Amino acid sequence: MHEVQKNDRSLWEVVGDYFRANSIWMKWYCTGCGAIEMPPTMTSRFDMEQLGMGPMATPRQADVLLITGYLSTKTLRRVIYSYEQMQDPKYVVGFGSCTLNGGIYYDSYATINQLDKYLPVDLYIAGCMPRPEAIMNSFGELIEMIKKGEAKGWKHYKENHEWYKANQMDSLGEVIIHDEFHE
Amino acid sequence: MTLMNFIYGFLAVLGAFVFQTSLTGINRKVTARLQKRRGPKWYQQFIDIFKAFSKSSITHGWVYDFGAIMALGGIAATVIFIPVAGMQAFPGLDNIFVISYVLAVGMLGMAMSAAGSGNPWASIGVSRALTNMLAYDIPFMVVVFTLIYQHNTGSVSELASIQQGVGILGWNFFKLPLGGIVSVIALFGMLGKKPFDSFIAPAEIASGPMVEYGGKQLGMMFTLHELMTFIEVSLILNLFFGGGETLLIYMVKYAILYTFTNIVSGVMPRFKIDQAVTFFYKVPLGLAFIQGLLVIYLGWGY
Amino acid sequence: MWSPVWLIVLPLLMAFISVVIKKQQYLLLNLSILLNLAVLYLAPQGMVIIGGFRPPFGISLNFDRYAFISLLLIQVLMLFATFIAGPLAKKYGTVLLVLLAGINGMLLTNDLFNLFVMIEVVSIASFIISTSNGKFTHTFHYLILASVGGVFFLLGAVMVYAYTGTLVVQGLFATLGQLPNAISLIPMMLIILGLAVELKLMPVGSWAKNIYGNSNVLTGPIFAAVLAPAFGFVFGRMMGEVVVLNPITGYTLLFMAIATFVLGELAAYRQKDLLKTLAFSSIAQSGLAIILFTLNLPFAAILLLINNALAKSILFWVATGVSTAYETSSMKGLRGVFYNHRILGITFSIASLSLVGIPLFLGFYAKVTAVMAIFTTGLIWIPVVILATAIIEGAYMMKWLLQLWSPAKEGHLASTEEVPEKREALNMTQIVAVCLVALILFVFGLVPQRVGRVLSVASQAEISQVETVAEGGGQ
Amino acid sequence: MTMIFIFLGLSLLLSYVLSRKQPTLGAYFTIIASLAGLISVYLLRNSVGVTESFYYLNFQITTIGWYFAMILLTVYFTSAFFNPFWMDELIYPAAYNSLYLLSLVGTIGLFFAQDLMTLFICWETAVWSSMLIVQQGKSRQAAWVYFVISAIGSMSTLFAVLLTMYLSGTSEITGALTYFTTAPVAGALVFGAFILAGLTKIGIFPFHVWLPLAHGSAPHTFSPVLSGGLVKMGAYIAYLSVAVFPAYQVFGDSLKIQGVPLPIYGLMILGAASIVYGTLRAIQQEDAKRLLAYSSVANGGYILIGILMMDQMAFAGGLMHLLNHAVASAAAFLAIAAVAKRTGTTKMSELGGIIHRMPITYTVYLIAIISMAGIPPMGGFVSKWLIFQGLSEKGLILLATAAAFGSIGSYMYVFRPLSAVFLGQLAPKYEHIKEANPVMVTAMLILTAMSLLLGVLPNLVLKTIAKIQIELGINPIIVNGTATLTENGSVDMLQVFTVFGFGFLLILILFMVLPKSRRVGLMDTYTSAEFIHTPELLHYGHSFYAPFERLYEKWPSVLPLYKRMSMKLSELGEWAESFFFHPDPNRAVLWIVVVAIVVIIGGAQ
Amino acid sequence: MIQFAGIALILIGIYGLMTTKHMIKLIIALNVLELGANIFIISVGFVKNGLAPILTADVPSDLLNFVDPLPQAMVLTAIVIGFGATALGLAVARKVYGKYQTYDLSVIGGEE
Repeated sequence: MHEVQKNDRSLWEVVGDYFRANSIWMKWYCTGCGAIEMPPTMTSRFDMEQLGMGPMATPRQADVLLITGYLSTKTLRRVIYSYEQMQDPKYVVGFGSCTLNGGIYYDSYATINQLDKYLPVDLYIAGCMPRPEAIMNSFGELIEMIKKGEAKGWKHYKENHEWYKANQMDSLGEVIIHDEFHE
Repeated sequence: MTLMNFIYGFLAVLGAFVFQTSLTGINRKVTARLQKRRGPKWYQQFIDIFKAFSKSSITHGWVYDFGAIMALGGIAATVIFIPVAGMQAFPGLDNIFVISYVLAVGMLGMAMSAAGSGNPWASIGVSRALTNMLAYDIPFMVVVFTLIYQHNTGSVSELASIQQGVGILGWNFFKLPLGGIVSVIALFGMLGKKPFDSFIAPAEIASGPMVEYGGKQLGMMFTLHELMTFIEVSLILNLFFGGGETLLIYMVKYAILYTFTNIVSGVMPRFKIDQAVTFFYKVPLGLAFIQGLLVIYLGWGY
Repeated sequence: MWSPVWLIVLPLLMAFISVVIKKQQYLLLNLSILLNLAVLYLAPQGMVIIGGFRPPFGISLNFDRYAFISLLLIQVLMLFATFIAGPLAKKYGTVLLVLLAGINGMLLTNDLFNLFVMIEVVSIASFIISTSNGKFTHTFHYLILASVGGVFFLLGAVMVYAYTGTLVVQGLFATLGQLPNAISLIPMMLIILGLAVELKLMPVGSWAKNIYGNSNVLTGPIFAAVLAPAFGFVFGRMMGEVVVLNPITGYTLLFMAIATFVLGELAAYRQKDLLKTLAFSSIAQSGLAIILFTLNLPFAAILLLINNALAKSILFWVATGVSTAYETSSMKGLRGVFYNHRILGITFSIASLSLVGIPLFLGFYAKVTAVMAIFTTGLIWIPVVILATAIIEGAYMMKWLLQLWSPAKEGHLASTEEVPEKREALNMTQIVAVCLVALILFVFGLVPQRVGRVLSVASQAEISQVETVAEGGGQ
Repeated sequence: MTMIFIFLGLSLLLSYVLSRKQPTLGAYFTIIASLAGLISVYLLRNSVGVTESFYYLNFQITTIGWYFAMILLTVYFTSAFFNPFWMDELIYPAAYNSLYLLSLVGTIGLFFAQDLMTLFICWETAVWSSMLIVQQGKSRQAAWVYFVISAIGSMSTLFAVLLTMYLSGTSEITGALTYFTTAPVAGALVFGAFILAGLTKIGIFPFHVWLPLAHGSAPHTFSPVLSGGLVKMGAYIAYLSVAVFPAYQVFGDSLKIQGVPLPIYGLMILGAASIVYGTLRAIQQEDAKRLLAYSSVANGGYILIGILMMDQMAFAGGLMHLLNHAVASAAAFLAIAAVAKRTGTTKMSELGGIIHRMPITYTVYLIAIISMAGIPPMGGFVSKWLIFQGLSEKGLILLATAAAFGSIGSYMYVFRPLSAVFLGQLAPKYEHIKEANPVMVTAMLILTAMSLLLGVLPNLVLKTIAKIQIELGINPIIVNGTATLTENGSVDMLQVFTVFGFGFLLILILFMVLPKSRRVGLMDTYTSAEFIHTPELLHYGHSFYAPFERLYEKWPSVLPLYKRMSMKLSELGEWAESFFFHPDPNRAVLWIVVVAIVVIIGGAQ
Repeated sequence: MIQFAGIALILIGIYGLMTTKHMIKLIIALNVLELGANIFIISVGFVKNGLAPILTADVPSDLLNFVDPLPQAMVLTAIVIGFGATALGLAVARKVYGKYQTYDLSVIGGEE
C-alpha cells in the first residue's frame, strides 16, 4: 500500500473541502442491523441536519457511503458497484464492528471481515452497534478530516486500484452470468 | 433592447437565486422547528448547491448535458420575464401564457436530460412529473382564463397593478376567493410540495428525475429548482396577492406565501400520482369552474 | 329498304340458319350484330307499321331516339359479350341470336302484347343461357318466377286492352288516365309486377342472387350488362307511355325500389364472394334506376343505365375471368390477384370507380344528374337516402379493390411472395376487348356533358308523360 | 394557374413512365415536380382574384387558397424527399409516385376551386388517390376505414353542393353560399352537410377513427402528407362553411353563448372533445406513428375551434396553427420514418437510444415536438397563444379548458417517443445503424428551419392572415415589426427568443466554466446496485404513463361503435338476403302475391 | 262466369306454386296458372251469342256482335310460349333429377 500523500491543496480544493465538510450527503448501504441507529440520529434528539448532513437517494448524489453492518460476498459486489458510481470526492464510513473485523459471524464462509481490504474506508465507527452519540461524534471527526483535506480514501483507491481489485477478485471469485437474474 | 436590459436580466436571475435560496434555507429551519429539531444553518442551501458544483461529475451523452443547460437556461429566461414589484428587465414580455410556456422549456429540458441518462427511475419520475403537471395546471389555467376575461389583459404586471392601491381587499384572492384557493392548491403542485411530490419520491423511485445527477449537473438541478420556485410563487403572488408596490413589500409577501406552503406541506402525507390527478380534477377544477361561471355568466367578482 | 324491322328479323333469320349450319353459329351471331349496327346507323327514325294492319291488329315499331340509344348500347355490349365469351358463345350461338332478336323486339315494339311475346322470348333464351352456369335448380327458380311474371304481365296487358280497346304503347297513358283509379289499379299493378321480376325488384327478384352469383364469363355480362339495361329501358318506356300511377301504386313502387336499392347494397356489403357482391350490386342499381323512372326522370335514369351497363360488363368480365382461372371467387382466394393481371385490374378499378360515382368518371355525372333531378321533385329525403347508400356502395367496392390489388396480409407490408401464381384469366384479345369497353367508359367520363347532350335528346323525344309521383302524391 | 395543373398532370404521367423503368427515378421526379409546383404557386401570390377555366373546372386564386396551397406544397415537397427510399418496400411503386402527384393536384385544385363542382371533384380525387396510397402500407383495413369515413364527408358535401346549386342557381362558391343569408333554414341544412365533411377530414371526434389507422399504417413516406397535408383539406372546408358561408348570419337568431351561436358552439365543443380525446388516446399509444396520429386529432381540434371563432385572434391562431402543425407534424412523422427506415419498426417499446446513432434526426424530432406542444420559441406557441387569447377574451371557458388540457397533455405524449425511441439504452441489434440518408436529412432540416423561423418571426405569416381577415371583413391581427398585438395582450417572439437565448448562453457559460464531466455509458446507471446486462430490459419504453392511463383505460373507445354499426348493417343485409332472396321459388311467388294483395287492398281504400 | 273460372284457375295455380316443392308439380301448377290466364283472356273477347269474326258472303258487313278475335290470337301465342317454357322447365327438372336423383327442392336445398 502506498502512503497517503502530503496535504497540499489548491485554493479551489480548500474552498471545496469547506463546502463538502458542511454538506455531507450520505448513501446508506443498509446491509445489516446497524441501520436502525440512523433514524434516531436524524430525528429531533440528535438532528444530524444541523451539521448539514442528510440521506440521499442515490450514490450519484451522495458524498459518503455508509455501510451499516455485515457485508457478505454477495453484497460486497453491490457495495463496490455503488461506490464506483459515486462522484469524487467521496468517502466511505464503516459502521459497526462487523465492518471492522467481521463481528460475531467473523468465521462464516460468506462474511467479509475487513472492509478496508476492498474499499478505502476513511472512518470506522466501532461498536455493536454504535449509539447515535457515537455516530454524531464520529461524523464530527469526519467533518474535521474533510475540512483538513485528510479524508483521501478516494484518491487512495485510485492510486492502489490494482491492489483493491485483486483483493476484490480474490474474495468474490469469478462470476458466471447465466441470465439477467442468475449468476 | 439594449445592453442594460440584459444586465438587468442577469441581475434579476442572480437576485432571484440568492433570495429564494436563502428563503429555502430559512424554510428548512422552519420545517426543522416544526419537527422539534434545530435545523441547518440558514445558508445551508447555498452550501449544498456550491458543494455539488465543486464535485466531479459524469455525463451520459450530449443530450444529458444539453437538456440540463436547456432546462436551466429556459428557467433563467423565464425569471427574466417575471415582473417583480413592477420591475421588468424586458417590458412587455410578461404575458401569462408566455411565462407559463417558457417555463415548459425548462420542464422539457429537464425531462429530456433525465430520460437521456437512461435510468428507468428517471423516466418514471418524468412520467409522474408530467402527469402531475397535467393535473395542477388545468384548474390553474381555468382560473387564469377567468382572470384574463375579467381584466381583459394577459399581462402579469398589469394584472398585479390592477389589484394595488385599494388595500388588501383589492387582491384577486379576495375578489375571486374560489379561484384564489384553487391557485394556491395548484401552487403546491407546481412546487412539488407534499402532498404532490410523488415524482421525486426518494425512497420509492430514488428521487425520480434527479436519480442520475451528481456533481455540477446536480448543482444545476438545485439551482433550477430554486429559480422555478421563484417563478411559480411570484406568479401566484402577482396574480392573486397584488404583487408588490415596492420590492420590500413584494419580498415580505413572497416570504409569507412561500413559508405558508412550506408549513402546510410539512404536515402532509403524499398522494399517489393518480390520486393527485383525481383530486385536482375533482375539487380544484370544480371550484375553478364555479368561479369561472360566476364571473363570466353572472358577472360576479368585480 | 333500311327498316328497323331488320333488327328483329335478321337475328331471327340467322338463328334459323344457324340451326342448319351449326359450325358457323358464332360467325352468324357476330355478323348479325354488325349488320344490326349498320341498320341502326342507316335506318330512318320514326314509327314503322308492319304488314299494313292498323294497330292494334297489326304491330307497329317505335324507332325513336330512345330506342336508338338503347339498341345501340345493347348491340355494342352484345358484340363485346359474345366476343369475349368466345367458345361459350359459340356453344350458345343460336340462343344468343334469339335473345338478341327478342331484346331488339322488346325495345322496338309499340304493342303491349307484342312486348309480352318478346319478353317471353328473351326470358326463354335467358333461361337457356343461364343453364351454362351448370346450376339447374337456380335456372328452375328463375324459370318459375319469370313465367309467373310473364303471366302477370300478360293479364295486365289484356286488362288494358279490355278497358281501352287498344294495345298501342304510345300515348296509352292518356287513355288509361281517364279511367277511374280503382279500375286502372289492377292492370298497372300486374304490368309492374310482371316487369319487376325481370328488373330484380325486391321482393320478387330473388332469382338474381344465384344466377348472377354463379355466372361465368358469358352469363355474367349477358345478364348484368345486356338484359338488365334492356329491361330497364323497357321499364322506362312503360313508365313513360303506359303506366298511370296513383299514390298507392306510386308509393308502393317507390318504396319497393328504394328498399331494393338500400337492402341490395346492404346485402352486397356483407358478401365475401366477388360474384355475389356484384349480383347484389346489380340488384341495387336496378332499384336506383327504377326510383328515377318512377319519379319520371328518364334522363338521369338513362345515364345511370348506360353507366351501369358499361361498368358492370367490365366488372363481370374481369370477375368471372379471374374466378374461373383461380377456381374461387372468395375474398380470401382472390387476394392480390391483380398483381399479375395489371390491365384487368386497372379496367376493374375504372369500372368500379365509375359505378360508385367517383368524379372524373361517368358514374359521377350520372349520380349528380340523378340527385339534381330528384331535387326538382321536391323530395329531398330521397337524395339523402341515395347518397347515404352510396357510402355503403363505395365501402364494399373499395374493400374489393383493396383486397384484389394488395397481396399482403392485414397488418403487414405487401410482398411479392404472397402474390397468387399467375394463371391466364383472359387471353390477349379478350383483354383488348375489355380495355376497349373500359376506354369507352373512361372517355364518356371525360366528356360527360357531351354524352349528356346526346342522351337528353333521347329522353325528351320519348317520354311524353309529365305527371310524377311527387305531384300525384300531392293531390 | 391552369398551366400548373397541366404541368402536374403531365408530370404524374411522366413519373409513372419513369417509375416503370426505374422506381427510384420516378420518385426523385416527384421531388422536382412538387418543387416546381411550390415555386409556381408561390409566384401566384400577387395575382389574387384571377380566374381561369380548364374544361369544365373553374379556378380562382384567393389569398386563403394560396395560403393553403403553399402549406400543402411544402409538405408534399419535403415528404417527397423520402419517396426514393421506400420504393423497394412498395409493390406498386409506379402507382405510388403518380398517385402521390395526383393527390397533390387534387388538393391544390380544391383550394383554388371557384365553383362548387370543381371543389367536390378535386376533393374526391384527393381522397381516392390517397386512399390507394394508404393501402400500400401495412393495412387494407385502414385504407378502407379512411375511405368510408371520407365517403361520409364526401357524400354530405355532394349533398350540400347539389342542394346549394339547386337552390341558388349558381355554382360559383361565394355567390352560391352567400345566397343562404336569405334562406336560413335551408342554410342550416347545407351548413350541417358541409361542416360534416370538414369534421370527417380534419378527424374531429367522433370521426377521428380513420386518422390513427390510416396514419399509423400508411407507407412511412405518406403519413406526413396525410397528417400535415390532407387533413388540412378539412380545415379548408370548415373555413368555407363558416367564413364564406354566412354561418353567423344564418344562425343569427339562435341562442348565443358568449356571442357564439349555439350550433357553432356545439361544433366547437366537438373540437374541444377531440382535443381532449386525442390527447388522452395519444398518451396511451405504443406505436409512435399512431401516437402522432392522435396528436393530429387533438391539433385538428385547435384548428377547428380557431377557424370557427371568426374573430381577430383565435381565427388568426387557427389559420396559423394549420401551418405550424403541418410543418411540425410532417417533421415528426418524417423523423419517425427515418428511424423506421433504419430499424424497421415504429413500436416505441422495441426502440431506444437511437440518438446515439441518429443525432440529427433526434434534433429534428425534438424541434418538431416543441412546436407541436406549443412551447416557445417554435411556431406552435404563437398559434396556440393566439387561440388562448381569443378564447379567454370571449370567455369561452369550457373550450379554453380543453385547449389548455390538450396543450399540457401534449407535453406528455410528445415526450413519450422522444424518451422511448431516441433516448435511453441502444439495443445491441441497432448498434450498427447509421444516420439517415443526406437527402432525407435535407428534407427534415428544411422543416425544422421553418418551425424555428415561424416561431421567431411569426409575423411573416400573420401578415398574410391579416390580409385574409381584412378580406373577410373581420378585425385583422395587428403586426408591428416583430411584435404581434391583440386586444388583450401582445407578444414579441424575437425578443422572447433573444431572452431565451440569453438565458441559455448564461447557463452554457456556467456549464463550461465548471469542471468537465466524465463520459460514462448508459448501462452505468443507478440500479440499486443490481447488475443489469441487457440494455433492452433497462430501457423504459413500455406503458410510460401507466398510472395515468389506468384512470381512463376502461373508457369506451369510438372504433368499436363503428364496428358495431358496420356489423349491424351487415346483419340487415343478411336479413334482407335471407328474407327476400331465399333460393326457394315458393317464397318468391308468395312475395309476388303479397305485393299484389298489398296494392289491391291499398288501392281499394 | 267464365272469367271466374279463369280467376279460380289462376288462384289454384298460385296456390300450387306457393305450396309444393316438387319440381314437376311446380311446372304443373305453372301450367294451371297459364291455363287460367288464357281462359281469362278468351273471356275478355267473348260476346254472348256472338258470331265468329270471319267475313263471309252471308254475314252483313255492319254486323256488330262478333267475338273479338284479338284475344284469341293472343291466347294462341301465349299457349305456344307457355308450351316452350314448360318444355324447358321439364328439361331443367330432368337435369336436376339426373344430378340429385330427386325432384324435391327441399331435399336438394340451396345449390352452391
